[in-house]
Amino acid sequence: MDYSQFLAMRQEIGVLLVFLLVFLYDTFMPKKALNATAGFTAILFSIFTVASFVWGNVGTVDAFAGMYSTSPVCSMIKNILNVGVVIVLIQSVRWTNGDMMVVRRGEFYELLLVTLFGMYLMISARHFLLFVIGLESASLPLAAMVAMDKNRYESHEAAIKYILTAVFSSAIFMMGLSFVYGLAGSLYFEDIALQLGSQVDTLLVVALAFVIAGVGFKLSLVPFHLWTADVYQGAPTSVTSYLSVISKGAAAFAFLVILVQAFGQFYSAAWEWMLYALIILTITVGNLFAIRQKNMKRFLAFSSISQAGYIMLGVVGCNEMGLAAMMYYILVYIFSNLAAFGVIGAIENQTGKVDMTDYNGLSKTNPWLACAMMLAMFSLAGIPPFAGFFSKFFIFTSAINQGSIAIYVLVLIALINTIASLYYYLLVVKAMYISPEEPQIATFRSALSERLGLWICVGGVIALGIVSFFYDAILEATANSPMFAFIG
Amino acid sequence: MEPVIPIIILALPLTMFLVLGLFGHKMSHPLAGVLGTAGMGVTMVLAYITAFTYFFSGNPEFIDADAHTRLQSIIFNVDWLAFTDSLVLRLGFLLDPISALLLVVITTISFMVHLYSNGYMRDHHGVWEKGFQRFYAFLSLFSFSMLGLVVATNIFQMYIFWELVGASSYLLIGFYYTKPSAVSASKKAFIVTRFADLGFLLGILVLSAYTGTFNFTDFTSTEVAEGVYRVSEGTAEGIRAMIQNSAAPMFMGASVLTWALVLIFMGGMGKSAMMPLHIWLPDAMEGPTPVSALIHAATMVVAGVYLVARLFPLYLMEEAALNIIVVVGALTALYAAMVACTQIDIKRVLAFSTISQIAFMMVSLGVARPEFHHGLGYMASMFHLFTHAMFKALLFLCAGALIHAIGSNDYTAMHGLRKHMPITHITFLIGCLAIAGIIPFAGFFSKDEILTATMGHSMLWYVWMSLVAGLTAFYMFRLYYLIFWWKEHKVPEGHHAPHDQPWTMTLPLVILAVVSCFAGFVPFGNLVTWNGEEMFDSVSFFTNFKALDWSVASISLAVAVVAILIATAMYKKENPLPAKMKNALPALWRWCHHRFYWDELYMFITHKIIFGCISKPIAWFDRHIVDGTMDGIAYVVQRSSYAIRSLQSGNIQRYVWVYLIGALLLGAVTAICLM
Amino acid sequence: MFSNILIYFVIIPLLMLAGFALCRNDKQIRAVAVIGSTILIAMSVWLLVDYLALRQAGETAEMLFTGSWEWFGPLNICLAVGVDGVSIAMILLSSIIVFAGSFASWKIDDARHFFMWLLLLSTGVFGFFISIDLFTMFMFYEVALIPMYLLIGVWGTGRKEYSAMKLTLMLMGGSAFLMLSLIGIYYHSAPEGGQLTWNILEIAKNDAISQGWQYFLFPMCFVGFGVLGAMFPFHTWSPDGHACAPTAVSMLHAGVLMKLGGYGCFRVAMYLMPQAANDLAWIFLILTGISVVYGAFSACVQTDLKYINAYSSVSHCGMVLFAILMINTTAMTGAIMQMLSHGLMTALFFALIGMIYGRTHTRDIRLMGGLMKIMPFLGVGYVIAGMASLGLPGLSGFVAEMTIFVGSFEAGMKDFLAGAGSLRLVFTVIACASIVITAVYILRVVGKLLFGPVQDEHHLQLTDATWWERLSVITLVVSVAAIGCFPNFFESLIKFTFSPELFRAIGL
Amino acid sequence: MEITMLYYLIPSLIMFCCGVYGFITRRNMIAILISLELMLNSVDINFAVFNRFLFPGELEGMFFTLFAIGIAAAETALAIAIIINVFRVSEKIDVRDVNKMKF
Repeated sequence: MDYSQFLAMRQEIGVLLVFLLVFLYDTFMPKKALNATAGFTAILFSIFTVASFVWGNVGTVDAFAGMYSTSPVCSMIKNILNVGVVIVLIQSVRWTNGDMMVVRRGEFYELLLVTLFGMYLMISARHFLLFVIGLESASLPLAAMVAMDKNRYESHEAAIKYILTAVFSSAIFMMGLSFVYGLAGSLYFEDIALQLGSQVDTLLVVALAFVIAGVGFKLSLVPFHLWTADVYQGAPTSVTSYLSVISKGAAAFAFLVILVQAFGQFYSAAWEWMLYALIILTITVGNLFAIRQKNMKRFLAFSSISQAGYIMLGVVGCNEMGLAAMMYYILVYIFSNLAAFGVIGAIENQTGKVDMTDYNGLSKTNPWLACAMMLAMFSLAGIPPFAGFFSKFFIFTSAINQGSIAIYVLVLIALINTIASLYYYLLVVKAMYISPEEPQIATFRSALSERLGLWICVGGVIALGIVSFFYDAILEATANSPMFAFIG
Repeated sequence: MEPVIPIIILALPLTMFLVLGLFGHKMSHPLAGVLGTAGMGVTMVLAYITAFTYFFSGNPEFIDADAHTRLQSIIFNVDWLAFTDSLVLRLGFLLDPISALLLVVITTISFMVHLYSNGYMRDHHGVWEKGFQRFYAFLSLFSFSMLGLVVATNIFQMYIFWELVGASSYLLIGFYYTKPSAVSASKKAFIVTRFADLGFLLGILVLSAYTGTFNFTDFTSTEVAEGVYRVSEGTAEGIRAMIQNSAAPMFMGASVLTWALVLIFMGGMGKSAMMPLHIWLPDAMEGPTPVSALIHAATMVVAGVYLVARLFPLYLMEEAALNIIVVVGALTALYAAMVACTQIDIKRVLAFSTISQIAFMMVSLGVARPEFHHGLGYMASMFHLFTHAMFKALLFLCAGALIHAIGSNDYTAMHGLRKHMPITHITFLIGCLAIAGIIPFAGFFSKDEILTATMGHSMLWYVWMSLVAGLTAFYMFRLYYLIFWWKEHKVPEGHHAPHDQPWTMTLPLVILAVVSCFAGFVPFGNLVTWNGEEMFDSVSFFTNFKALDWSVASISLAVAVVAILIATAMYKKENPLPAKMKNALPALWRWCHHRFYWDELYMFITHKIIFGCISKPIAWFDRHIVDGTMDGIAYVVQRSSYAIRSLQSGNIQRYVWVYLIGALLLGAVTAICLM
Repeated sequence: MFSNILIYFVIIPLLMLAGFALCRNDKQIRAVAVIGSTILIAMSVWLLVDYLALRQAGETAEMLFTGSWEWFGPLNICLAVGVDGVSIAMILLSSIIVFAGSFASWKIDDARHFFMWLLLLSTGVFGFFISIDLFTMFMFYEVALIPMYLLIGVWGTGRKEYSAMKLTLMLMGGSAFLMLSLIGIYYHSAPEGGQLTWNILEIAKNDAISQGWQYFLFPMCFVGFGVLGAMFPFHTWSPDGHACAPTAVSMLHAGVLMKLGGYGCFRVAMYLMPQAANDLAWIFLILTGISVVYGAFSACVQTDLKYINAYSSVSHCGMVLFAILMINTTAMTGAIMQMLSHGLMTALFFALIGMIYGRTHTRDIRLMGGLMKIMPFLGVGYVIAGMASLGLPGLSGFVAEMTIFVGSFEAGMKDFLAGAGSLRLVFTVIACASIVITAVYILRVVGKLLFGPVQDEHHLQLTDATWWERLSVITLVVSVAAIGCFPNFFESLIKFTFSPELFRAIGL
Repeated sequence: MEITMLYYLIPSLIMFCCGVYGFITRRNMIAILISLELMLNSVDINFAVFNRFLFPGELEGMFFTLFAIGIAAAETALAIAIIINVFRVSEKIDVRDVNKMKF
């Protein structure tokens, strides 16, 4: 066996290394030093992130007989996720330093890093066995993380909902896989594509539907999304923010990889239309639910559902442009959503309040927090000059590249939905800025880590769009990707 | 002619307006009055110089001495707004007989009114009227607009100033803006004329769209030299041919030219208060009396007549249009005269008399034909315009003096004033004689020529108009007697007896009275004719007198005298005869007194139909249907959000159930679609 | 990049924005606002003079001062700028209104944030007018829209939350259609195999949008911009929005922002898709023709000053779109003139209404009266604005409307004589009729509000305009009069824009 | 009688359906976990059967089965831990009572 193959996995190995160091730190350091676990992890991971940017890209390499594959695109999406994780880590410092978390501080970070590792595998897997391992290691530890808030009942309820539906979903997913295996005789993506030919039969369609359902669960596409809101609401805010951006970003990419690499030739025959239906449902239902939410975390859960629909628009285009637009969207979405969760977390940590009505008049008492929240909302709603506008515009542009009238209709529906989404994002702005009621939250100064996290997010929200470097870099990484060879 | 003086004629009033308007409130009252009056005086002198130069200099720009034909001369013409390459809106100065005539009339009356207002616009104790400076500013604005109107070189320039005179009329009628009646009168005047202007505008659009020009000279004249034109029927015929040869020469059974001319005439009807667009003029008497004299008697209201006269060669091309003018004019003349017989407010009587007299001019234009005495009707119309301006301004200014002295508009508060206000009495009497058409006062000659022209056209209209002339004499003398005779004047307790007004007010009366006595002798036939050709070979003071057709003149004179006698019998001394008359024909009296209920009809149309049946439903529709749809969409979204909330039931088993169904449906529907 | 003057129209508002953030008190904020907006006016005048000088020198390019800097290279998105007469007119209009608006909001609460949002809005407006790249144009368009929400929501009056939300959502609804059609245009911007582009000039030159696609994209584009241009039946945001907005915002919104709609229809929809514009004009002619009279009739029975003016804006802006659809040089010139004219006079109206409301605390005309006596300056200003609105010669409304009517009638006659139906002609006549209705509602307001006896004793104690209010009003009145008195200057400035390019495809 | 693939697949499918049915109808969370095990096991059978009958020369399916069993075990362990947590907090084991967060 050629052990140099492991070099291709250097990003995964990096994550494992960080995990190991954190684990060792948590296990062997004296109790006093454990207060610094959070900072230690954040710094360590930041170093890893930088290193990964510098040395992570090894070009297009297949390893382990093609089960694992990395390419500039894969390394780019991993780097993007790393950036998000850095922000999550920074934002979570205050929460993990709380009294309740004293004994579990280390666990949180270890679990988080394991899930990240799982997501890396999902991204790089070119074989369904590896993919399933990645998927499960990305979702099972999350259940434990969701349940981390031991004293809150909601946290447990969220965890039970998550674990049961997740296992159900993976059962369905694997059922689908078993059919695929029966039809193709292999679990390699490429082999599947080669073996299946272009003949579509009913069993394959059902298998495909099950596979889509399984991954759609991670992405929380409607109608596989029902766990999302409850889990987001119940989980600790840091976990929610992690769940909503990182896990979603990884799943979106993996989804695209599976669809185009394993089932690429059925694009126009089968799953193009499935995606249309799912996108329309996801965006619309997500928006409809978001409209009347009062709990901020639940509200953002539904907003993230509809955002997932927009992310999927990058998949239907099925070309490099779409891939780039999707990755860019994920990047921007990470910053915007984490800014929102950063504010929610800061306020929750200080006052324990998470209702929208609690935000009334926030601009008077905490103008900076309110401003950060407003920018996040504008960016999520796609208002220029914030990054969200650019990502939305590019994802629509890439979708329309496909050129059929149907895609125009699809994009039009998505665009009309942006009006509804603008409505509920503006509701938050309205509560903070316009509502005449007495402010519910007294003026306070948030922790340094929270402020740092917010500044990074706000900086990203403003700069990511206007500075074209980021988009160009992503597009460069995706250029000439061989991924779309099977799109017929 | 150098354009310097014409430019000053236009620029001076405009400057006065700006100066008085912007800085007036910082000036003392007398300064503003003197400034305004002096400015107008200078303008008047310059206008006289211009007119004199035009008529009598013999300059080849102005007269073709060999053909004894007066020419049209464009003094200057600057591009103001180029719609297209050919349709260019220019501001210019066209000097021809009628514009020269109007320059004189406008500046004269305007100056008189400026002068007169110095006295009128303050009370007996010498306290100035509030907004005195503003008043002068508006007067200047009006003078500017009116002058710009008459010297217009193209129909669009005329439209511009047409609008401007409308606006200044609005401002002046509403001068006493705290008085609700004045406000509503001004509003009414503006809106009614605006409605008429819509017709005018459409007429212009039609005409210009077919002919590709706005210029009057392109419609009616041929160029004889650079900037000098001669009225020619041939050009008008060319226009008619151009329209007839176009792809769509007819519209709804009438020729496009007729439509255009009638639409343009509609604008004239509005400004000149022809029935049924006359209703604003009686109400316009809410303005200060000098304003009524200037705008609503002498100048602005004849703009309609002027407009038709300006395009007269074109109107000649369409018999139908001229017939409409005659019918409208004749009906209006009779209607206004009948109503004037029953009004109590002296200004309203004068207002209706104005309507009636303008209708005379219209009829005269309508019946004018080149084949009858070189277009006598046209000349008569302009002649009447001139004389009427003088004596009607005189009458209004007299009325102003009376109102100023008495403090009321109703003759019931006057009676028997002849001893108290002798100068006013005499001048008013001269005015009455002039309008009644008694030789040798001004009105006699002009009216006589109108009747002659009418007779030349149709016997029916001749009889009709003679009757109206008789009515005119009757109601004017009715007014005269009721003001100055009827019974002794009773001075209310604690008031001074009425007396003649200060010289600033009396002097204009005297001047105008003198003019009214002699204006009839101006040899108009040699000055103003439809095509500029002189009517007489030589002229003297008695030219008009000599040219009288006595068969007509004696009849009209007789009619006037009889009418005056009847009025004398009825109104000289207090007697029950008028009341008996009124009771004998109650319905007629009531209809006349209520002006045939035109106002009520308009009220009904505007309030009930336009506001009630159009605006309100539209506003309702907008709020409830259009806006309601938008709100409705939001409502539906909100409702559907609630309707599907049970999907998120919180129950894990329901969740996976939905999940499973979703996955199966996704597969099944796709599979079915593929088969 | 920084050698191009146009860029500074975006940079200066942004600098002002930064300046507001640094200011320490209201005085400094006002100083920054005044200095900045004066610089903007100076720059627009400079631009105007420069432009005319270049034209005089025989420059015949469609757009001058062009520049293009790559932004998102792979998508060929550039920051492309360039102006022609129309854009310059709009830039001039915007800077005048920003200037007047700054003075009109002299004493606003929380001036720092107010001005920051206002200047963000202005940035969007200026950016929109200088852009010739569809992407940047659209971006600036949206930048201009969103500050409205907070400006109305925070500083507004009445049902401000509802109105602000409605306004924002409806306008964003329009821009949803717009975005789709712009992306569609991008994908058809070049012939098969050519380099796709967002640049308007290049798209027009390529002329590669097929007829079918034009039919598909044009209505969306026109409706998208038409919503902002208050086209029936998408106008209902306007009355509510204006009624609740603070003074300067109403001024800017009605004065400039609504012009974005007309400008966009002209610059994008008509210019890039002339074939569809010609063939589908009838649909929008009917809608805009309805707008014209409908708005005017609605205004007749309103009792709230701002509602009256908002409906009047519907009518006047309807006229803009109406004229653009005539596809006739004269009418289109008139449309641009009308944009200028309406922008200035409606800003004047809203400024005055705001000032009056600030004193009487009511906008219901039934509760006011005789204000002319109490506040003559504002009263005279209002009368002038009213006269401009009803088309008095010498003020801006007249020249604009007359140009539109002459042009439309010409276009209508052309259709009629060519046997192509009389729709244009009929609607021209209907639109002409609006001048009467306009007179009705304007005089109704003037009569009730300013004239007649004083309705409310308390009003007798009110004061006339302060110096900053006077300055604001005078600026606008002078501008209105300048256009009204020297129309040829503006007309020739605008007219050159209508190059044969625009009419080429439809054989005009 | 020759034992064909169907003889395995049909029971596997029935197992799967039973699992789904159990998940949806049982109220006890432990029972639900058992139902989930049924579903996962039916997947395992599928893989094994496909490998054995269709692609006898390879071991991909078998490996997958092995991994799937391992994953199922991990899932069960985690789920039971969380169920115990829930029980500790709310003293309930009925899945229908776990619905505080909804709509």
